[in-house]
Amino acid sequence: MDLSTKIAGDSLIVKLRGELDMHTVPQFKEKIVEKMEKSNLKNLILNFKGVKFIDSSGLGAILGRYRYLKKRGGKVALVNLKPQVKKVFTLAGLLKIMQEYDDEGQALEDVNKGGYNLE
Amino acid sequence: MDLSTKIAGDSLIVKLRGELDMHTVPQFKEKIVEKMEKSNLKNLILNFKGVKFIDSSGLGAILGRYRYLKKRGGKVALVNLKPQVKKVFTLAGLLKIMQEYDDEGQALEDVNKGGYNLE
Amino acid sequence: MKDKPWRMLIKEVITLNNQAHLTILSKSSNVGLARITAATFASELDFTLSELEEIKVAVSEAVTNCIIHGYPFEEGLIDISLKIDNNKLIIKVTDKGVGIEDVEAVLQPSYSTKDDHMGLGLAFIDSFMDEFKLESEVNKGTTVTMVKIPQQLNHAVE
Amino acid sequence: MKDKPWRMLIKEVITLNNQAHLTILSKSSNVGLARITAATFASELDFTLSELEEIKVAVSEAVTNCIIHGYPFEEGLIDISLKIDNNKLIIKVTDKGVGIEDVEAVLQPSYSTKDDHMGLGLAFIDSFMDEFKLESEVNKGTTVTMVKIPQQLNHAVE
Ligand SMILES: Nc1ncnc2c1ncn2[C@@H]1O[C@H](COP(=O)(O)OP(=O)(O)O)[C@@H](O)[C@H]1O
Ligand SMILES: Nc1ncnc2c1ncn2[C@@H]1O[C@H](COP(=O)(O)OP(=O)(O)O)[C@@H](O)[C@H]1O
Repeated sequence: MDLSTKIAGDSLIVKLRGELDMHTVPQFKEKIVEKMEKSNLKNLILNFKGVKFIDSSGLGAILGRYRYLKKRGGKVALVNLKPQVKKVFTLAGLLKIMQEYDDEGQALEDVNKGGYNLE
Repeated sequence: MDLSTKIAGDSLIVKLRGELDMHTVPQFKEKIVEKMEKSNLKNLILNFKGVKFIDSSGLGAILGRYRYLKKRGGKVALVNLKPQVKKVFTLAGLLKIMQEYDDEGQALEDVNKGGYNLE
Repeated sequence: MKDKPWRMLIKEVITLNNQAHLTILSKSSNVGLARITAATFASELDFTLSELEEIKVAVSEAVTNCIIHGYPFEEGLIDISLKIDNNKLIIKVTDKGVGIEDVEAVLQPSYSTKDDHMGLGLAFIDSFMDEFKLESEVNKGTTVTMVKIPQQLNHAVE
Repeated sequence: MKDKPWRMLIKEVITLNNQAHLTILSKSSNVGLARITAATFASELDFTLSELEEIKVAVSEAVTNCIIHGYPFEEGLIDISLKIDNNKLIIKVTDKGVGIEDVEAVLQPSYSTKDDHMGLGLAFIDSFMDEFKLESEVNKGTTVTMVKIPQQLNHAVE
């Protein structure tokens, strides 16, 4: 799993590459927590373009971030889910609480204007 | 292994896709022999663009075709060898007897004008 | 029998049989190995890419469970048996770990004995495979058996 | 010790150990399964893509030999043992087939007991792996042991 990050306003944008499972989750969590705390960021935008596999361990890590940030008024946005990845998110019901976007720009705009509210 | 063939003059052009090993060799041989005999073709142009794996079983099948066609005045030309495929051809010494091309057109021109002669 | 392209007719006649066995250590780095081996084995059957992805998720969940729940204290062996029987894929994932006290309970969706886990692993296996069985004995270990049949084939023999 | 980027220093300290076992039937359709499993296992080490391709060829040759030469008459089992020991990849491919009468002879390049074979399989294994050993007993079977070390690592610890 490769993660490259950039900061835009109070959002962390993360480009993910590879497979998100129990083996790569620790690295995923660590890097995101570190970057967000260091710069005191509120929102997390995850770009899944390079992710071809995710299982419930991966979903669990994302849900964990979602719950943590939500308590602090932040959001998690999902960008570019491939069909097989989207299927897993859907089955777990996560697309009912997190919003999916086709590109990072739109996701950023939405979280910035205090955008989506699915609940 | 997927094979798609077309005929140009007295040459059979074969686009290969997949892996050429002992499992796929029988299919490779069968299809090529059938097509060449049916239309009484002399030369064989193999396009490896879609081949990402070959081992000595695959090389053996190609050498077999080469020997058979050579006796009858025909040629075998190799097009678009990926680095890892080329390495195996080189190690086996097959590039000393068969010519490699970057595109089908050039290969066809060369075999048509009774072109290359490596020996 | 309706008119069918010859390829489908052939599929009704040729039945594939094969089997393989993979044994791995319960290390997180081996979860990927297990699912890739399983999907590669499965690809001998006429599964679509989407079905192969479902098989990968199911195997990933089963193997992850062995590592996290089956062997919580020390490394152990996980056995993945792969079988093609009459065009049917049968995968068994077995650990010799702590086992499960109440199998009925853990089969409830969202049930998890670990707070930070979603309890979705077994539900995913159940959704993505055609058949699924969980057998376990405390201190002996756990076996998950999963069966999947290519949908194309299901349609062809309808 | 010269100055090195920290990643390389870390590699000198962290030593990886892992192992896995794959057993397959001697069917031609399983050759691909064996080499993909081996390459996936190997990818835990710092092999380049080109080195992983070399490992695939070596495993393919060894397993093909078991199928063609080891079990010429009937199907048998092939055992592929995969090990990472101190950042070194060790692969053993074993059959319980007919065995080899004259091991020295078959190690000659271009030697083949089959007319339509190139006799290049063992030569490829020898070229592509760092170490290679052939052990065989007539009517007992044959084991090929192959070792490969990532080149990047070789350079790092020079
Ligand atoms: N191989 C196993 N060994 C022991 N317990 C298991 C095993 N697999 C599943 N379980 C039990 O079943 C529960 C539900 O599993 P699952 O649906 O995969 O959710 P999760 O892994 O998120 O807890 C686990 O919390 C665990 O208690
Ligand atoms: N697993 C095996 N069992 C029995 N004989 C073998 C085995 N592997 C190799 N051999 C013998 O070694 C010879 C050389 O093998 P190799 O270099 O791979 O060439 P090829 O497979 O093209 O003959 C074979 O022809 C065969 O006689």
